[in-house]
Amino acid sequence: MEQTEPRIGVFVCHCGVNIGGFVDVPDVVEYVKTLPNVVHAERNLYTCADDGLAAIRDAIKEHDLNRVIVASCTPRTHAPLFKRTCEEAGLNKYLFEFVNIREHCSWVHMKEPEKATAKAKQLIAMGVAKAALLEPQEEERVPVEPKALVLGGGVAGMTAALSLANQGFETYLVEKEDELGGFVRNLDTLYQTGKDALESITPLIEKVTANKNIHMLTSSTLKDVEGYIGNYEVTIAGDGGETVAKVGAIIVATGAEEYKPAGLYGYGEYENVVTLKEFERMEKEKALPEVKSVAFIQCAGARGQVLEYCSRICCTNAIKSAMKLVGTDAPEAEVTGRRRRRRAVAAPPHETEVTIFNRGITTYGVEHELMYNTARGMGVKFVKYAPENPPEVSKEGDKLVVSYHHETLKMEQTMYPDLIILSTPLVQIPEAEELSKMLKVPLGRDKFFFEAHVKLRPLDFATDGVYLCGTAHAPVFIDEAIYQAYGAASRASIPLANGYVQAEAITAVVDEERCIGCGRCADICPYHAIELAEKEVLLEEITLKIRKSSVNPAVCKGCGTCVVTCPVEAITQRNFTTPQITAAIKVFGGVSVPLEIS
Amino acid sequence: MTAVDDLIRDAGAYYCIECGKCTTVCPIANANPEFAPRLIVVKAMAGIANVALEPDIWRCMTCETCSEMCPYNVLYSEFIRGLRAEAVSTGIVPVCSQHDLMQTMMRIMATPGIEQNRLGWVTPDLKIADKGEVFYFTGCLPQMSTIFRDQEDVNLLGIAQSAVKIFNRAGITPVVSNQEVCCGHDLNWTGDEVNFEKLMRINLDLIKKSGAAKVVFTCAECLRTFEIDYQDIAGDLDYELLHISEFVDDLVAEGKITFDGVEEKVTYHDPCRLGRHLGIYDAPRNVIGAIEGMDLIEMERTREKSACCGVSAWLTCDSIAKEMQLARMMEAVGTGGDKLITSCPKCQIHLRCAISEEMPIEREKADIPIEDFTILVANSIKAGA
Amino acid sequence: MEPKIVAFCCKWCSSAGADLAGTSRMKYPPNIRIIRVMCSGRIEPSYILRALELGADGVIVTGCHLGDCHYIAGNEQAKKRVEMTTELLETMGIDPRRLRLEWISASEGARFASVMTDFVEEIKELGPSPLGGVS
Amino acid sequence: MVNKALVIGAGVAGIQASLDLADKGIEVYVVEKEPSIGGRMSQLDKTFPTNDCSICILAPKMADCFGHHNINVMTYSEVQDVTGSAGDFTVTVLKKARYVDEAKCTGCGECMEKCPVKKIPNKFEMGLGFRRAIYLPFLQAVPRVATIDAENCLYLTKGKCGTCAKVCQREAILYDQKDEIVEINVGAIIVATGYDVWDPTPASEYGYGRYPNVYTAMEYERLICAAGPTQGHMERRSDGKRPLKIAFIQCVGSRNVQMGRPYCCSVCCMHSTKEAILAREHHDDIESFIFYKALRTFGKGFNEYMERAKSDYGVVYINSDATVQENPENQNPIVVYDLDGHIEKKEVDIVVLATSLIPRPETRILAEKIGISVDQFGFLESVDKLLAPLDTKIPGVFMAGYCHEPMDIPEAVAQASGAAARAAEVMEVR
Repeated sequence: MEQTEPRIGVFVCHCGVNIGGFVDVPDVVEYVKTLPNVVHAERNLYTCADDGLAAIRDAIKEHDLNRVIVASCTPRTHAPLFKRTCEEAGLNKYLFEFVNIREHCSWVHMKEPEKATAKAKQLIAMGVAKAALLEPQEEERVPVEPKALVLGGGVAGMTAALSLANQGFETYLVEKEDELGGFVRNLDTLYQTGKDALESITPLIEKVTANKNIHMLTSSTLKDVEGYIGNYEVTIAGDGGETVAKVGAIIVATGAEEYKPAGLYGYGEYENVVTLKEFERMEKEKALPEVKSVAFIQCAGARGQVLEYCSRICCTNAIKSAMKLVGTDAPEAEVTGRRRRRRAVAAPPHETEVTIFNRGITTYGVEHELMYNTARGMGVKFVKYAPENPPEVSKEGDKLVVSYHHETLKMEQTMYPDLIILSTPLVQIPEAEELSKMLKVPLGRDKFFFEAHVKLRPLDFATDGVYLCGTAHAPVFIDEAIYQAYGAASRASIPLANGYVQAEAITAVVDEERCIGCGRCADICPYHAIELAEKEVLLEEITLKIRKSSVNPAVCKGCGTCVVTCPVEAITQRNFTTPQITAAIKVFGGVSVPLEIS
Repeated sequence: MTAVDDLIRDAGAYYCIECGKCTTVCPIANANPEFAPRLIVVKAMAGIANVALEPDIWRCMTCETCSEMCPYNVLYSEFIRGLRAEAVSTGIVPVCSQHDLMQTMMRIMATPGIEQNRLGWVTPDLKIADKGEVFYFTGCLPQMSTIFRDQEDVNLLGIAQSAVKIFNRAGITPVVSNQEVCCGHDLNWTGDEVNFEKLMRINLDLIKKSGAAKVVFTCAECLRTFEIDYQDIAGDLDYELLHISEFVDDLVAEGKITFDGVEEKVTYHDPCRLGRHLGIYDAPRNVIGAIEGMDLIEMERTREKSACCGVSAWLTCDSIAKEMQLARMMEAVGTGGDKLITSCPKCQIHLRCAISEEMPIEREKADIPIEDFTILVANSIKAGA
Repeated sequence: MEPKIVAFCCKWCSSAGADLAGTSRMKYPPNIRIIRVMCSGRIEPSYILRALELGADGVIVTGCHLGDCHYIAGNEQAKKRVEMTTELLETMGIDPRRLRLEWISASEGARFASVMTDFVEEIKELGPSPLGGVS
Repeated sequence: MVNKALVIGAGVAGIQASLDLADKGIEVYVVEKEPSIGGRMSQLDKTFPTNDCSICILAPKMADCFGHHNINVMTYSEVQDVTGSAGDFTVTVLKKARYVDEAKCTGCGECMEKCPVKKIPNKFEMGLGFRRAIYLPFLQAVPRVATIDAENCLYLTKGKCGTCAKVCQREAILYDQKDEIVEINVGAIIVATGYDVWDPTPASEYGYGRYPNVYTAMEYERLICAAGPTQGHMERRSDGKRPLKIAFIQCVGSRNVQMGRPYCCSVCCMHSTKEAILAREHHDDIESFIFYKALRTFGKGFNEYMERAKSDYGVVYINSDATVQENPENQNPIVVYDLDGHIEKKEVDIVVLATSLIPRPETRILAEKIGISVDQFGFLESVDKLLAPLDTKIPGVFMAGYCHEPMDIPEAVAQASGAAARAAEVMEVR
């Protein structure tokens, strides 16, 4: 880039008395005028007021300024305003520099006006030094293919695809099984509807199937992914051969599966010890033997027993099944007597005894908790056990025995259930590991996909362009998977709707000539924005294959960590270059600038 | 299906989530760490042994502090009451204070064909009738006043006399019957359901014959027994059941009664049966508030969180009960009030009992006159109104 | 003696903390010159040495608390690099106390002020940098 | 078809929904009744299970939202009426007079320093701190514009004073400013009105309001926050002493049929765990005890967080509800609880109550105006709990966040994005 002679204009703000009351602003302005490259300096009562902004615009024209500095408050609130003003006057907004002499100076040194004035002078001088080295930047726009790929045809994937399709985006929906529906296909009924599981989601399946914007690829899997946000080329392998598609965004909705608790509570050893999902299957297929007494054991393999986490959904699901087994109607509240006297409202006696061994029932929120209350009223028994002292399952003759330590009563007890149902956690599917590598998105310690930020970016990956929903993220109920799916669709639709992605021009840039292809930058980049590509280089008439790194500006977030890692100064960060930063350091040290422009 | 299972259902103990809140608020548990209401329920739910045989079921005062605070509304006192009946049916004999005198007396009353002489307190100035709109249910006041004749500062007959005075002032001639028998409250709470029912039948027949549309009670226990226990067994009664405070509250609202002004500071003790069992908190306060110049100062433990007088159905009188009574009396003294008002004759008996010659503290720290609500009201009514 | 101190602050946490110290009018000595970067992970060890070479009596590097980095883990890189630089200073015979690393969040205005006050005090105790500075 | 959207409430859910829509070119009005956006999350000190500083991660989003060219932020405003149907709603918004010219005010704070009305309990600080009659609700408020509290301003109530106008160099004070009614036209509406903190005074067994050293969890958040009224120093209410023992009591007012709130608030087990961890991070001699009914660690990383609280921070969990008494000598709260079937009493320095988080009463009124339904507790109801969890019964009106059901921040954020997608489907932007 051609380096023009810097012509810097500096606007020092009084901010009423906020700066002016403690910093000698006229003195500062006189000083600033003596700084190299400064061709104009003025003071304003309020630079952010209309007249202050007009003064900037006028000065740019009048003095042919090619750099502007405002010394006032924090860039946090006012930088966008001043940048806009520069642009209005035809100046590239990256040629603007902000110096904070209010929060960082006048307000914290109110008792020492002379020192505050000296500090303000130096802070501005440092800013001037940096500004002299600023370069105009263009924010690169990378075009986006307005199509999406959704991985997984369960409720989450279907919902995400449907929402994208309804927003007008062509969407590929990839499902490894030959039918849509995912995990729900294994279930008997859903607690939310009280109805048959498959029947409950049939309207969704029908909508997806009928939608013209959705390309349904069942019995298919993702084979390969190339590219980055806006520009992925994906290869999907299916029965009918391979499909190659260009998509702008990818949603991971690959779901989860149930943990098989081999070796726990006689699972795999005794016949009538099953998992919750197996039990659902038995119910669905009407294959349930006649049972008089049933025991559920919660947290089988979870919360530290094998896996670390709580699987969120098992308590409600066990309760749902228990209520069905007990088979009485839910009791209704009844008030008798003319005063406030309330009679108890427990249901009448029932045939099947159900006991749920638990470590504290986790029915959060409204619906689940109300179900738990109803279940107790129906006579479902809840017995707490301590994690260090779980129930033991054995056999006496052909009878199953549960020996347990009642946690509240501190007593050893036994019961003889006909059936034992183990509530085991959801776990990641085995294909996830490979998928995570293919998409360059991480898995967490719990093996579930790991989002960009636990609190504020739950559906994004750190890698732009890839999004997440449903049980691929962590165990959730179907309704939760559905709102997450809508959310992931929303996140994915942003680049698709804009048709481009544009990043603030503070991204890292690789000087290919200097790059030695060591790959440290790519290793350290938290966003996978750096790629190492093999390039052919002609060296003394020999063609060499050398690795060179390149930063994808659509993915880079401008943290600058790679710049520091590079051992050969091959990477710079736009707007935060080493010469710019060291110029400021030099001014601080009292060296007049510019000394050197490397 | 065992009797205990039925009880679990009737009391809603199924809803227990073992949170222990009952224990934390239980006055007994607070004094005796060995006692925990939570354990009794959880044991019953776990089906371990027969909880009806646990001695702890007799120590509970059935004050319902726990039920009041139970997040899931488990009717703890109902559960305990049932367990006691179950215990008695297995042959257990409860040990009651006063050498079982009260219960024996009640069982005798349940015997048909005995002609009582219970109206000796009706002085000539009091107008009563055999039939009428309003039935005044006296309860055991005549018998109790005999039994506790030597106890200082307890005026039980005065309660009955005051009640009739109030009726008469309002232009009402109440039915007061010599055939009335004990409501059976104490039998019901010590597991004698058989004799309890006998007493109930006698009373219900009697009231029916009187033609009353309203039955008014000066005893919180009697009202609770009619309102809840009788109606549970006999179904809804077709007359209104009112505590005297509610009755007077209405009279005041209608302007049928006005009060003389009196400069007095009082505090009010909510009896368990009237308060937590029946939810009557406002009526007595409204009436006291209507007496000009009378200042009601609340104790810290009031209304739903009122302290228990320590004894119920003559079962639970022991050193813990005495401590609770003293603490309550000290709390009353602490208000700076001139007297303590209550609306349960038994609260009065039990609380006064604690103020004996031998006390672990200086007498003045716990000594405050106790007056029954009904007497307070009768004494404050404007003459000739 | 008035020490000269450079503070490198990340945009997201520590310079926001400095802003908050300002809005809360929390006093600290005027010896600090803030140089703002996007992330503490952008701060090169050479900047630190350069600042010392050019007359800084102390250099303080600040960033988001560990785990809070706006860029996932840039501050962990900063930590490694500052640790390395500290060791280097020690070897070079420059008191490593002249370099400090602190995590200051956007809500810790008071902490910003107290850390800066404390650092200035410490540098005062150490006296002028043996490097003297160019000016 | 109006390709604009209205978001009601600018907490983290409202902000996220607005940003999602605005980022893809849809113009958004976001109406917030407080003088600043940010909502409940801006009041929290840290967030579980990462212990991220709450305002640090939220403030950039607040700035993005306020500065976004497609977002029109209307603070100190309330929705008064909604008519029309999906694709074309007419919304009446009351812009309350803040008596300050938003365009002129720089938030410099000069006026707040000089305002003579000093001791108004600050709502943002849960009453633990004070503000003046002209104020910024908190230091990171967005917009950074002062507001005059008309009820307490001497000039507006008595015609005296006028100090703020005198000291304001920008002449931004407008005592004669009037409430304004603004009509806006939108295609879709997202309701994200959040929650209220239940005042536990009626549950007198916990002693709140009676014993000075009993706090609500939200008060505690402000107490330990570095930007809070005590600069994060843990000084207890009665004597300023630093606590050494803290008891946290869960489910205060919730999971309680008798109190009419049988639901679980979903976040309290975790926020108490967080608060106990933070206490230990402040001072490593602090002991924390958490009294719970059932410990619910159902979110991603929650169980691991709780285990860490036990092993690394010495947090003790006790399975019992509790009641609170007070030691009159030193005003230490005494926690009474049931330990394995016998009563125990533990004297601590402060008690923190995990009070119920309840739907705002205003949400019920708003729902009536829009014609959408609330459940018996006041949470907004879905038209189809399973397949359309974010849709209300009125097409074009969606919901997100705690006003819909109890949830934590990531769930609210996910729902906000979800509601944005549903709104975008109505818009047919493409």
